[in-house]
Amino acid sequence: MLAETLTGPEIPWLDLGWALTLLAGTSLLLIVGAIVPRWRHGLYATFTALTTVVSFVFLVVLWGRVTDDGMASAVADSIAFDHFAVLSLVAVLVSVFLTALVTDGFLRREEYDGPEMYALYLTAALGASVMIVANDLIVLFLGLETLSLSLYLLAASHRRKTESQEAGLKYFVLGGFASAFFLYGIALVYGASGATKLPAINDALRGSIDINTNDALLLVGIGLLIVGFAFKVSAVPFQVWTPDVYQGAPSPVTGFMASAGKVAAFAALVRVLLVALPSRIDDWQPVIWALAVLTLVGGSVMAVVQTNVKRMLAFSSISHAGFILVGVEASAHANRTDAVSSVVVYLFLYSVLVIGSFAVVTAVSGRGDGATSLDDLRGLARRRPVLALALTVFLIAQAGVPATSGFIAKFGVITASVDAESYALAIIAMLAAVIAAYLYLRIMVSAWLAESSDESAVEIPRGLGIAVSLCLVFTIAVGVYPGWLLTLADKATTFLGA
Amino acid sequence: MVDLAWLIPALPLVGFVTILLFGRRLGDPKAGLFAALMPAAAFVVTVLVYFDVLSREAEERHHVIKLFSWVPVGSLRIDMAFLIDPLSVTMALFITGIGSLIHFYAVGYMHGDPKFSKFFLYLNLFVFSMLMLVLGENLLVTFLGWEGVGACSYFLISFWHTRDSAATAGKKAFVTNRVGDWGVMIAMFLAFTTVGTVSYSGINEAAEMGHLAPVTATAIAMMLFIGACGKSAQLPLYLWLPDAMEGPTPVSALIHAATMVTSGVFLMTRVNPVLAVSYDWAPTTIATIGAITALFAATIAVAQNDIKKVLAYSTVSQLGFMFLAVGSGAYVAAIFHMVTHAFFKALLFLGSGSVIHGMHHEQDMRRMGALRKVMPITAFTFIIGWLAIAGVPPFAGFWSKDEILLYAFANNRALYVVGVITALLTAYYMTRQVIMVFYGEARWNDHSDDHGAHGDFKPHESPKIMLFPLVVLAVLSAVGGAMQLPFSKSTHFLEHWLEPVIEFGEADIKKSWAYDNKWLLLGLAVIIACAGIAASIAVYAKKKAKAIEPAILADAWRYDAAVSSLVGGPGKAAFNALALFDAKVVDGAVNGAGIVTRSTSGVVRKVQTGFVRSYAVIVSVGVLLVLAWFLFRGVWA
Amino acid sequence: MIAASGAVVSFPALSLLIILPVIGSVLVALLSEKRAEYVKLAALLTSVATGAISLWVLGAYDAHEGGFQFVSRHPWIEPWGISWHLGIDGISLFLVVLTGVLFPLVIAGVDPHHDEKRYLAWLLLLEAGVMGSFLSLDLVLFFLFFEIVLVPMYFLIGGWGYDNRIYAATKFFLYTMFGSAFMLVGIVATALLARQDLGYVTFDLVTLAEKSSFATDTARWLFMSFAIAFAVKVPVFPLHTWLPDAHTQAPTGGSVILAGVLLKMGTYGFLRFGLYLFPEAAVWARPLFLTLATIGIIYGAIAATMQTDLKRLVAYSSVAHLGFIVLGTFAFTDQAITGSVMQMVNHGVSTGALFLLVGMIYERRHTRAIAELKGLQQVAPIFAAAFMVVMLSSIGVPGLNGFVGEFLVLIGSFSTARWWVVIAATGVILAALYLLWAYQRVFHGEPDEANSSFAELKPREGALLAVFIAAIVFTGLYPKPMLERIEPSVKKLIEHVEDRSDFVQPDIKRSEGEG
Amino acid sequence: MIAAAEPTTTWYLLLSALLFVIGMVGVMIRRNPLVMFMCIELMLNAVNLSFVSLAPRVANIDGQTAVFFVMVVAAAEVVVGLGIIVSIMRGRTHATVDDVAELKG
Repeated sequence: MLAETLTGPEIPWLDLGWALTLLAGTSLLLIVGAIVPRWRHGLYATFTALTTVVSFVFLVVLWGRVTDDGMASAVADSIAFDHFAVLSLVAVLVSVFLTALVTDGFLRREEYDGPEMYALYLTAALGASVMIVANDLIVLFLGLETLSLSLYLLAASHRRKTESQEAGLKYFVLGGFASAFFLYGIALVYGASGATKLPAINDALRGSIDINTNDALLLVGIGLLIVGFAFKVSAVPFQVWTPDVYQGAPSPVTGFMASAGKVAAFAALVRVLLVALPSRIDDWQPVIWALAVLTLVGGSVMAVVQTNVKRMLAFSSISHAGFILVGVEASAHANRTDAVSSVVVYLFLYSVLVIGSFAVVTAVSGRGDGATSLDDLRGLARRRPVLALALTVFLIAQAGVPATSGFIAKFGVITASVDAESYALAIIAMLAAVIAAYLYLRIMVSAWLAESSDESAVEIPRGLGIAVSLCLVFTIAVGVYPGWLLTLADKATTFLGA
Repeated sequence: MVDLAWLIPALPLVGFVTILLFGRRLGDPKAGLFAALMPAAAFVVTVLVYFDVLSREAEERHHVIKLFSWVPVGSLRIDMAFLIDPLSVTMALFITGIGSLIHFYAVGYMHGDPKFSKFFLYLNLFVFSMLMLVLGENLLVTFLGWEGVGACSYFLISFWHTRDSAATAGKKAFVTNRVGDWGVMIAMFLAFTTVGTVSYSGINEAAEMGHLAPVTATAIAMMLFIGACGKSAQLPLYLWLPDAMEGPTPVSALIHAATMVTSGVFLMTRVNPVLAVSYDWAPTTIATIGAITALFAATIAVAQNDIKKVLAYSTVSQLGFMFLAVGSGAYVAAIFHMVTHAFFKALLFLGSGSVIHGMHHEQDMRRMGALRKVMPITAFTFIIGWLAIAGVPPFAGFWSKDEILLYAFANNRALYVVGVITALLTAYYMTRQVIMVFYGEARWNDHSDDHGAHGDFKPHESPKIMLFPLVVLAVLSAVGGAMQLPFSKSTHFLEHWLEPVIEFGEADIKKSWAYDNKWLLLGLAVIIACAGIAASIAVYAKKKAKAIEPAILADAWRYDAAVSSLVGGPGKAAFNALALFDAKVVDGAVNGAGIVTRSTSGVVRKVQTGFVRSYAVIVSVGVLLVLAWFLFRGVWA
Repeated sequence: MIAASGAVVSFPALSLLIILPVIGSVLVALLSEKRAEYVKLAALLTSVATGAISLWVLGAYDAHEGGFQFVSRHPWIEPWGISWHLGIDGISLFLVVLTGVLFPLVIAGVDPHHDEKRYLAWLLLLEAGVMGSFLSLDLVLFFLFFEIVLVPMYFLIGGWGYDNRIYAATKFFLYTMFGSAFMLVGIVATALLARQDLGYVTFDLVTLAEKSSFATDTARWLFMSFAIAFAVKVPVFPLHTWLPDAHTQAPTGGSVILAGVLLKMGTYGFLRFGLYLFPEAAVWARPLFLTLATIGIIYGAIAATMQTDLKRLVAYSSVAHLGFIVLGTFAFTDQAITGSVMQMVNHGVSTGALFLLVGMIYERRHTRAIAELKGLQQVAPIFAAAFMVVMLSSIGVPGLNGFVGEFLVLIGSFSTARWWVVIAATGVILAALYLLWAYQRVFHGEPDEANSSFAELKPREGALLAVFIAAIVFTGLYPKPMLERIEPSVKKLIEHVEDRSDFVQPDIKRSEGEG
Repeated sequence: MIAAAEPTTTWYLLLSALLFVIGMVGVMIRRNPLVMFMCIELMLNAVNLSFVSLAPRVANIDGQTAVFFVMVVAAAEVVVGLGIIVSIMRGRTHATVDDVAELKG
């Protein structure tokens, strides 16, 4: 009896290899970075990239195992391995990889070259991964905090730039504020169901225990959980922090937030809702619906009058969150969990898009990372045609124009939503996309069509160049031939325990 | 020979293409002569065809020459085909005949004009289209010619387009004709949907066999008549014809007197069976409109001082006569008058052209007079034309006009009276014209100072090439009546010839009082004509009485003015209103949507105050909302 | 059954029609700015090659077979049941040929003011998009091309247009996107709802149209979702206001393409997707669209009459002309729909040529304001003559192409939509009014100082226009070759509609007793 | 009577809720970043209170264990938070959060 309680859970080290790699990478960066102060140019970035690659290899193995032996839970059921998780993890790694490449040149331009940011990327990635695989609300909370804390620091990491500082502070205060709600939600759900593990919660809610006494607790709990997530995915009206933080944070970091952060938050949201709370769909689905509509419309409408590219992209990321919520809403419908694949695909494709876009912004923003207004983009087509072209592709992809990955993403979500027969939402989403298109058009206008006096060359560091080209190729390749990705994603439709 | 009938329109087409390609190189006058040869050749062919047809039995005088299948879709099968029968041959004869004469005349008249070859380009194209119109086997081929002549008349009216009046007149002609074309198109649609074809034989036989319900027949007939009103310048669409005088005089003679304007009459004759089986009010309407137009135009002609305007209104009036005939079922008479009118009206126009030419483009009759001395041949031929139109026996106009009046009497006495009055007026104003132009004292000397350009200026006779057509036409006007003489059945040459075409629709007046007393009516007509002439001489030559030329007649009962002010006033305003509506309302809604979005955005962005604490507030509000929902569910569930 | 059939081809002609321009566009984009002549050459070659293939298709097309020919079908996005399914029939044949011929002409005949390289790259991309939309037999594939077209067109208007270009381009882009928003949802819904009948999800047009059936109300909703997109593209009143701006601001080449082929994507869509997929709903929607079409005809004409900008006038005339096409489409008779299809091509030729001419006027006088032009016929008679011919074709004078289509539409519609036709036919009067009035103001009269130096038609321009005028006259006098290729497909379509709805085409026979 | 006075779970829950709200309001009304920060900590600890008070009720120890994690997290937040606040307040002393509001609109 006692013995049993004392024996810890056994750990599937191999399956956790990807996480351990990230951890190891972080520590190495910090320790070696402390011992050997100046690394040769680009080594930090290369090292980080390599770490993600190794981690990726582990994931491939894991994918194979999940495919063969089916989904499994580990570490005393506190984490779950399923295709959905692995795919989302890959998305996170990809964003770290690309961001690292982008950051390299950026840091040297800003004369901040050093291991710190990379280490933070890795810890953030670790936190995100934990969120993704978390099968237990507490674990989820830990992941969330790890991610958030890293992001606070990343946001504030440009020490000379007051905006960066401000972003960090705002993000920190509001983030902490939101986490508190989230945590409170956990506590209440725990109180109502007596469990923190998602499947257990589900059993409890389905099960025989008399819910009624705890109904209020449970519902409020669910509400607060959703609030927590809504804040992380920056759904209206919990998006308030997003524009300021995205605009203030260093450009590569913004891209990272918009990708890895969103992936993790949405993955966790979907998992919690569908694994732990399916029995309460009728209660929370309308909320998701409302959030989706608000986010779609709010995001695109608010973007219309903006003049700062980073801020515009922030709002656009909000309306994208709305689109993903459409997918979530669809997956909430009875036996429509296959809609989940559309969510993960959207996250995957959007991550690449947004990093690509912010990479271009990084290049244009110039020394001091300040030149991010529409006017600073003027005549980009003259100064850097290829860069302008890349930006255009990323933008029209975000607008959902066919033959780009963005269309595939939107198409998937809309299909899911129509399949779930929530036509209204689908149409609202498409109309919101039209409004949002206006903002992309405005950016394109200043990049291509607006005359500019400023002919100063935009220099493109190697890493950034590579990253942009990778994103570009990916965006078009997936747009033209998305079959493989969809086939992968089709696996990611069921969760452990759901 | 009949099988070669396709040559008739082909030749002018060849002329058109040749001049299109080499016109400038041929130049003045070669281009003109070449162009004139084409209708002349066509005329020869037509004559041959005529004799060929004539040599056949009455029932075999109906030939279809199919060139190729033009618009075949589903049950609609329209061929590019010609119908060779007495009617079309008759038309072709005087179109090519008079056409070639006028071509030659024009070679002299247009001599020295910078756009000499272009003029003949259009002229040949016109002859081609006109022939398509009359030879067409179905409504669509006719319509091709119909619109073709419309376009050509547009080109030729605005030939001297640097004159704004000319440009405007051309546009006016085209647009007014389009109003008529609308009717023709609807008629075609009706024919197709009811009879399943637009070919004349199809439609007519359907009518003859009683497959055509009276209501449909009436609709088709009336729609075609709208078209006829447009082309043949009947009320209310006659407006464009007087303005059309802006064109060179040969054009006025060919298009706006002899040929094109009569195509309305031709069309109604073509489909006479349809008119025959339609409700009675249909022909009555046609006859009435014809009569009213005739009188209306005649009254106006009385007060005109422009030598061509007089003839223009007289043309409108004569066309009215023809429709009076059509409406009275007197198709033979209609065609008869059409031909004779073609003779003498062409003659008169060419004569006036010769005068204008000799007067250095002076058209105001008040500045003429006593011209018979300086241009004797012109004067002589003109006078023959005058006698013909005035209805003095034995000249052509007398016979044809009398035939019409005869049928009118049999059909509807009221209209007969109108016709007689018109005849009187015709004689009156034509005499007036002749006197003002050729007799009295020469008024061009005392005005010569106005002609600063040519100091002491002397009218002169026109060149031979212009005079010879005058002579030919004068002869025709004199003897043209011979083709249909009322003496006995056997002298009804034209009637026998046209029999196969019009027998179904032709009214039978053998039994009527009028037919028995036609000599009485004949005599009355003569008296009327003489009375008109006498009155005119009394007023204008002898100055016995003061001329009655009220201003209201001078400007055509202000009808034109009224219409123009309507179109230019309320009409234009309405159009502008719609254009404004489009810009402000329809497009305004679109831009409005954009503006609304922008302003909303501008308002909503204020939420982003930048103050952390207010953000916290917003988040909390959101939290409360979400919780409110869930608590509501909790209570409610 | 309009299933794949017809000629077996040695090489994938249709796929090439789409791919060649893309290759060309990439090629042009890669070539260096400095070698301008190569850039032009590459663009010209690819577009000419495309045109040649389209003509080859025209030649090899089997006139008696109404079904889809040259069909090429490969799986594309299997997980979603989307396939690369191309095919051509009488309805799309001439639009494809028109596209194939128009682009080389525009590339050869109209030079942009600057940045030729980019201009050509966008133009070729545009060609690929247009071709694709006319050839696709898969809903998603069609949507892909239908939507992708916006991007090059946006840049062409915005980059090479006139003073107010950005506004016009943006309006064009967003307005059209607004329409397609509904269509995308409609497309997806169609495929997913058809799953009940088919048992699997496919976006294949033929399969959906032939094998699936929808509940009446569902079909009507779906139809409307498509119809909105097409109505915007056509454009049907009152969704037309993007067109005058886009046309007026676009560079000459852009306007020609826009009027020539882009608008047809809407009218074509109605036929290919609206009627074919949802026959019953289309029948149900007839009164609405007949009315809107008729309004469009009169309204567009009146608006055109009052324009002060020559190009804008032509743009509004397009609204009127396309009204005829829509009228014919919804009249559901052999003649009417055949006429519509023909009119699509005719309008492309005539209005395309008109825009070319207006463009030339602008090149010479740097204004499009009618008030500033005067007496051009005096100084440039040949130019005026060319304008006159094109104008007459646009007015619909028999013997020129414009008439045949218009006439067929009207005579065909008369049996099923009598009173609409009676009103619509008055449009021909107005057409004469606004065009002749404009012509008088621009070409007649004595040229004033500014216009007296107006240059006569240059050989290159003449050659360019000659092609158009030849087409105008030929189709006007001998439309049979066109009609006999269009008709079988139209018949099939109407039969399809009759099978699946209570609509019956009135059967018009020549009354007997007729020699 | 006495039994009724026996504090039940509900009381603790209400207390924790009260504390949480206090913290929440604090964040909204206080300007000093440090105080706001403390308010957030207060919210976290309010949650901790409900954890421990709920644990016995649902008869397992997950609640108590959670508290430890939360404490750790809170500690981490202190480190990060103070770091940021210090770095931003360097230069401008006695600054309030309302002074850092360049990013807006």
